[in-house]
Amino acid sequence: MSVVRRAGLVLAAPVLALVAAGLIVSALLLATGDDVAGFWSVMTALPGERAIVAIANQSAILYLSGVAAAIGFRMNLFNIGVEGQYRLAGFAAGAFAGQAWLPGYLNTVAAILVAMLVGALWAGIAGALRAYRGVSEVISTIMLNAIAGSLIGYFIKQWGERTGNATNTKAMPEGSRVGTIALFPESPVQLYGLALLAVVVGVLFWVLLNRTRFGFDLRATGASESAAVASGVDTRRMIVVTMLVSGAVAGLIGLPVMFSQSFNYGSSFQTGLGFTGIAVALLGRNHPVGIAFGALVFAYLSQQANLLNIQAGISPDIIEATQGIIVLAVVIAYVVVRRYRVRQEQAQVARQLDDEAPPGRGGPPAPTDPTDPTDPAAPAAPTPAPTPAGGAR
Amino acid sequence: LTGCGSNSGGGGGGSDSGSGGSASEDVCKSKTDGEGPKIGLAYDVGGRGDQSFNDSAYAGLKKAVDEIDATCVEANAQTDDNDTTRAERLRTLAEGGVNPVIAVGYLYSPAAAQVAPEYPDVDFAVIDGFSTTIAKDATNLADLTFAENEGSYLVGVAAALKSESGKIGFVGGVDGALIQKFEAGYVAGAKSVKPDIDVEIQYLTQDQNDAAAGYENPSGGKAAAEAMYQDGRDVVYHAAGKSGLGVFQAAAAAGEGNWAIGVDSDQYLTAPEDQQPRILTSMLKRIDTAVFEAGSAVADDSWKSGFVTYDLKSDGVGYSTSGGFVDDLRTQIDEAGDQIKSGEVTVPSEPEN
Amino acid sequence: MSVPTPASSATGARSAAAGAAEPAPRRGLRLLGIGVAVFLLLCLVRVVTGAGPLTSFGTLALTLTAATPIAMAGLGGLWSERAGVVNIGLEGMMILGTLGAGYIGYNYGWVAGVLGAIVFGIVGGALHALATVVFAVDHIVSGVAINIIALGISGFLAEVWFSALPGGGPTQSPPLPAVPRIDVPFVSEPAKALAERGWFVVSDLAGLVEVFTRNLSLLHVVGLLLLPLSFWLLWRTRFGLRLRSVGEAPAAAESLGVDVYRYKVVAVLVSGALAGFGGAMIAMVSSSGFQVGMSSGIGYIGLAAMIFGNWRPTGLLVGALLFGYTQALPFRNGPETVHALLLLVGVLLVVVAVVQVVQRKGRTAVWLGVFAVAFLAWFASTDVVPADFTRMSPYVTTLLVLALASQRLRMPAADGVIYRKGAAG
Amino acid sequence: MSTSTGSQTHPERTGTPAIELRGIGKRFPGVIANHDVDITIDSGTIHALVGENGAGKSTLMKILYGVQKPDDGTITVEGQQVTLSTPADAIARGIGMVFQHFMLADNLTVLENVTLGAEKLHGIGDAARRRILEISEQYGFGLDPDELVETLGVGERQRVEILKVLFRGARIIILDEPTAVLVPQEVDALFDNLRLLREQGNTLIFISHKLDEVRAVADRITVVRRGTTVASVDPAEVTSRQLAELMVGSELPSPSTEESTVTDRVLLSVRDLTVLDATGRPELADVSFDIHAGEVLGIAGVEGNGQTELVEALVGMRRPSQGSVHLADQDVTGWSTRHRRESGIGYVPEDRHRHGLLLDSPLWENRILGHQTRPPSVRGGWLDVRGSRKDSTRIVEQYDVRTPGIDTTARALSGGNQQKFIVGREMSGDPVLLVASHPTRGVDVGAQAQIWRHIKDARREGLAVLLVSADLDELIGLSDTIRVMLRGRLVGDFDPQTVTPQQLGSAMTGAGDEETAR
Ligand SMILES: Nc1ncnc2c1ncn2[C@@H]1O[C@H](COP(=O)(O)OP(=O)(O)OP(=O)(O)O)[C@@H](O)[C@H]1O
Ligand SMILES: Nc1ncnc2c1ncn2[C@@H]1O[C@H](COP(=O)(O)OP(=O)(O)OP(=O)(O)O)[C@@H](O)[C@H]1O
Ligand SMILES: [Mg+2]
Ligand SMILES: [Mg+2]
Repeated sequence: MSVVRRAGLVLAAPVLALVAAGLIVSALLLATGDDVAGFWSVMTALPGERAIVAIANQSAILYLSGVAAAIGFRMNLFNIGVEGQYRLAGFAAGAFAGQAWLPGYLNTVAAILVAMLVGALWAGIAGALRAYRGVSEVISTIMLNAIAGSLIGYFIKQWGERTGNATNTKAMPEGSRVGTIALFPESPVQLYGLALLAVVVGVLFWVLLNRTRFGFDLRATGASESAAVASGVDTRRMIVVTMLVSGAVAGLIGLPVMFSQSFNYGSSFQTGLGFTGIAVALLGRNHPVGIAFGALVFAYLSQQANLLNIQAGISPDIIEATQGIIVLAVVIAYVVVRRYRVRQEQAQVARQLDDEAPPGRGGPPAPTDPTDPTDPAAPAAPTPAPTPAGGAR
Repeated sequence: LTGCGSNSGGGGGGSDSGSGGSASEDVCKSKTDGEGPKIGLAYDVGGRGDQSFNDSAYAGLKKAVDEIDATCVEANAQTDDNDTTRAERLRTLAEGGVNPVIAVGYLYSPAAAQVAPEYPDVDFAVIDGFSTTIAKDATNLADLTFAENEGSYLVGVAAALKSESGKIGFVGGVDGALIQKFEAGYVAGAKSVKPDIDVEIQYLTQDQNDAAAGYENPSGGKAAAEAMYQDGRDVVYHAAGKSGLGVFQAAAAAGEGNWAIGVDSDQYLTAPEDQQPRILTSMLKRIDTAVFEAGSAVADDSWKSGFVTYDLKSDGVGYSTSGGFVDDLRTQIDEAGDQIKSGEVTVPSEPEN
Repeated sequence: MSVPTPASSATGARSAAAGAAEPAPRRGLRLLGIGVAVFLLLCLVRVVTGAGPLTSFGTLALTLTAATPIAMAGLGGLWSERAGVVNIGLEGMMILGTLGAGYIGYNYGWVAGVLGAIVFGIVGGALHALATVVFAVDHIVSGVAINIIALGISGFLAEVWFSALPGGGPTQSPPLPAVPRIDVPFVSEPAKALAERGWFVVSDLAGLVEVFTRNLSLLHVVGLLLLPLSFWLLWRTRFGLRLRSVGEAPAAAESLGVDVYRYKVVAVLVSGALAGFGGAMIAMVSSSGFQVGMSSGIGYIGLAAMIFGNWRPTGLLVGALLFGYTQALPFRNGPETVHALLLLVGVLLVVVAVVQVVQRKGRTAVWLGVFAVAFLAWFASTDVVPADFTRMSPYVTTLLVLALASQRLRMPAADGVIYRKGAAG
Repeated sequence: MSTSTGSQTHPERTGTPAIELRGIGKRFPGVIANHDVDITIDSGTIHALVGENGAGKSTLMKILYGVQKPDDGTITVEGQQVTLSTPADAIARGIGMVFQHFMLADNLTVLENVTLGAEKLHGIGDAARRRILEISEQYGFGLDPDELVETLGVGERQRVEILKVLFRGARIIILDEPTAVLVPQEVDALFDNLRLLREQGNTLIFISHKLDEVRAVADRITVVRRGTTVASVDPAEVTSRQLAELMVGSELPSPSTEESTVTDRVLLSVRDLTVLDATGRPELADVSFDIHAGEVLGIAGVEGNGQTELVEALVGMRRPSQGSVHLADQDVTGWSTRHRRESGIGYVPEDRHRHGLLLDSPLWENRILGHQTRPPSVRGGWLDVRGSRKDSTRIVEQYDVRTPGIDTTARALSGGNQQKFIVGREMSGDPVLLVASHPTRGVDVGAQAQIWRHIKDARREGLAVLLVSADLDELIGLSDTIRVMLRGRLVGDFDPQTVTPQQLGSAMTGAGDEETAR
């Protein structure tokens, strides 16, 4: 397959899916008598500077969430607990940073580590339960999500401080805050400093998966657990470690906003990212680059949802539906394209075999090494000349 | 105390809604030109139609449209908003040519504090907010806050007086500073009448970030209230947004002798017929007034920045009398109100422990 | 579940064989025995601690209200996964069910509303079937997408349908017509009287009787009947045999002339119908109107109950009841009743630990013992459980039960496996 | 011997032939599985189909059974031309098929497996149970209808498969390699059943790679090569060797022993190894043996007698409850699989798809599998992609793996080529011990010979090999010592120079003398 064709195939699925999703949504809007033209003019309007930055910010956050989920998915661990993990981790980091036990950026770095640690531990519970007690991580992470919410509520009621009607952790000192990066000098919205974590995590994720032994073990376990075991992978340990890593990455999700904007953990902490991350990871096929694409699509859509609501008077919920439709359309398109590719590949194998095998002779050749001691002398009986069977042809 | 009983419908002045109407047609869509201000309203999670908090804001909007010829633009919140998306929403409104921008709910405080300085020509207000503690110098930013504890004190008095069993209940949405104010006032009011009254407190969630479980959870509200009625508690006050609808359902099911108390707007007016006889009163939080006044202030150039508190004295909170179930108690309730107004009684704003 | 799970084969394999061999009647008897024993213990704890709500009508009624939608979602999962299709989209189908109940129920009455909810659920199921069976998409991906779509669509359509209605709004329907409730004459009243006496066992039993005879929603009756009906259909009929075979060994089924796709599609549609029916319960019984997001994860909990129940109707009912019960308790004088629950859990752990000792499973016994002591100590050293913690009890209990119970789960062998026609042989 | 062109010249036994296939063709993407197939199968005969791996036998039978639709050609069943689009159509015509791989649901009972799809006949209750017992008795199957299939051994499963077919009242029965997993005695029992069935007027079509068997039981043999029928012969008139050469179209190698390379350096020493199952029943009991450098120890046994457990215990995938394993001088009993493999144990698993390959990964990544801690594919914690690719290319060349390249996914390769790649991989890095489980199962003769050659080459270099195989000729041809496993114990010790397959067979079933002197 030529490079161009290969690239074409890679792009075919998403393009196909986006077109299909667009058609479905338009039909839906038509059916309910909504302003379809308005919908498209908002959705296709070029985002302004501010919106571009906002999309970048949101993409970075969703990317972190997507990677956190994908790490588990790559070895068939369905970690739906990213939600609880990042919230608990965000709370812990906010509380820690607010205490300002360490000076300046030391405090920041320590808080980030705290977040990763707490996220890892919370995910690790599910991992350990799975590895050592056989408890399905699907159940345990659902339960742990709910417990995390109550736990944070309890802690923050005990130790939080009130600002007006909100209750927050103590604001972190000025010196520990991470600034923003001005992508456009004029824009009041700027890139969160810690949004760069997404780039770092993305690169590390790629390297981990494709260039390290651990990553190989992880992928192998995901691709075939039995084969991984036979190759010497300790799956229990892998389950625990993978959940720990997944949780540690989850721990980072809440940090960009916290360190560049809110400076504490409080009532306005963004929730739901863990669940969106699952969709983003699946949309990106758990691939470091694919997830970036997925995060971008989701961020773009939710950015436009705001405008859609205000400018076209269409419920932003349609955007959520659109996101789901895109996920489904993309995976269907992928399946179709993949089948096509597998067929191509098998055809290639077959062609190769045909080319190699001397014409008129079936099956793989017998060993050819004449000096091979295992090759017995030719049988005495003459080889009968087989007559072609059947009258056909 | 005229403001409390009369004309206190969630629908405000010109509300044409029938017995159960809350949000019939959307005034912002139906009316596109007017002489008055163009008001931008950003709802809290739950949005228009919750028959309490957000609807009360909508009622003020409608009143402004009807009375000062205003026009309006609405924006909905999403459950996974963060400060940036909220700020972006306010900016989009501001750039759409509205003035003032009114954000419903304290969650908008940081966002408004950030956005207000960027648009000096637009006025911003946050219902229940604390934005001016963040952007201290902004002259175009106001926090419209309420003395919910004072209003709750009054319905607490009503509850204690009405209760025959000496056991009453409180169903709160999210267990946090805001709703605790309701709880504190309610308990104080009840105890002022019957010091040994038994008040059970139930919050639907401890999770501050789970507004849906707190304020959009009628089945939770129903379960909580049902338990209270079965336990012999005959008056239950809710401060739980839409979840309160479940409290009313439970009250209706519990039947004669059991009461529910509404919140924010006069919920008697929007309740279905079978529930109306069970709604003793409602704690009025005049968000409609606040919204209307913010609109008017822009129209006649009298914007006040900083904290604006709507309390009992200014008729910003109160109680409703629709249905006439508290008619016999009004003297005592109003007496309590007077004590608050005169400063004789200070209502706590945080629960005791 | 779903995704060919590492540990299910690593750790699950050893337990699977042990769990499967037991014949059905004996298993049923044993379950019944355990149920009775736990109930007796509960009565005892109630008397000892004086925590009346432990077995009160109110608690049990609320348990039923909470548990039936969970059980319906779980049953939906059971149907689908028995045919080999993992259905994480139950939540979405349930959401569609609530929407259907709201829209159809408001316009055409409660019967139509229930049917509408079922139809809406089936629409969700059809989408899942299309994606997983026809297009062979990964089951999890499809399910997650359906959940997102359903939530978005329900919000979008709610605004279109309900905004202008009196009592409705962009995120909620007007109040819906009530579903009839049943009172069994001559039973409910005496039971109520007896239940209020507070007699050991007698009153507790009366409370149990009362729940099923007084003010019982028709939908709950139907829902509970669907469990044995499903069991009968799946395990006692030809149709059920074929359906299960498709989840166990689709290639074998196809080689014997079973139309694998058709059974999978039917199963997923039934699954959607059940989830939709559960949605109707949420919208019309637990509450009396549709509300965006009112399913709030019950579909996931149902899935958890199904796994908990080892892909069996009885098991999932136990899971749903356990969850519903622990969810109901915090509403009933939570701090005290949940405190009393600590004693129950402690004693249960001791019992199980003793059983383990008898079976010579020393390490498990020690663990159980440690937990038992911890719970008993917690019980003895405090008077109440802080309100903040009571709401965690359903989640913590589920985790504890799963962590401490020996894992004998066995999912259908081809669950979550994508099957293509012509793969036989 | 005589060959005939199709069936026209063949005398028909009883009127209308049971099956006539004319001009059958079937193409898969890029592969012609069948073309111009013509077969006539007479009623009331046992007809055998032989051919290399991938020759198209199974495909042809699947076409006849309605699993796959032919692209060309016609099918005539008992004189009537038919279209079979699903197995249900074929079943309705009285055709039954026992597939190459078991088609059973483990978690269902025998009763459920048998009645599935044929519920209309006797329901799924007592009537069906009675019928199953009846058939079971008639053929001496000894099956309990209410037993879970997962608890059955391979032989019993095979009988369930046949019972399924009989239960449906099939008159034309296809058996695709039914003997691959059976021991000689079980094969004999099966053949008795087949003959009995034939006596009752049924028609049987039978596929096997074991040509002696084929000649023993078949009335007629058709040879398939490269997707088409090349000859139809009378079993009485051909030798196995001639048959085989018809299959491949050329001359053949076979395993043969050569001078011993056994040294007296003990490489693997196993003592009192015991492995228990979940219920505490021993799956492996007190197994002790030594393997020396340069020695191949063959393990014979009926499947399910502990060979799998032994292999997995040696590789570290199962924990023994008792006993010790020493590799050279080191006690490796408590070592993990990884640790063992690092110290030089190569492993050719029994089930290559489950344990040997990542089917959807490219070959060069499969090269890393099992060698995650060693050069050339891994250095430190890092993958060495270039090293791995280079070594994969070497394996592909050296082991004659037919593939377009090392970026091809393992799934795209045929079974034999997959197996060659695995053997090549396990031989790299100079292992000291090779644990090989059925290394040539389902592999065609050509590839088989290559694999044998590689094993022998390595043995000469001092490799110790534990060889588990169901192919007794392979065991006898390769091993220096053969031991027999029965119910988790090592029961016999044989010299491959002198032992016959029949002797091994009786030891494997516990029928013969337990000890045979060397
Ligand atoms: N489902 C399929 N898709 C694509 N190609 C296939 C498929 N099934 C079989 N083939 C191709 O058809 C050829 C014939 O396969 P078949 O299984 O009939 O061989 P066989 O003679 O039964 O071999 P064996 O002796 O190994 O069982 C295979 O080599 C393969 O190339
Ligand atoms: N289900 C399938 N889908 C696509 N291709 C298939 C399928 N089954 C087999 N093939 C093709 O058939 C070829 C291998 O067939 P098969 O596995 O029957 O070969 P084999 O030599 O008979 O192996 P084995 O001995 O393991 O049966 C491969 O080229 C593969 O592409
Ligand atoms: Mg084959
Ligand atoms: Mg075959």
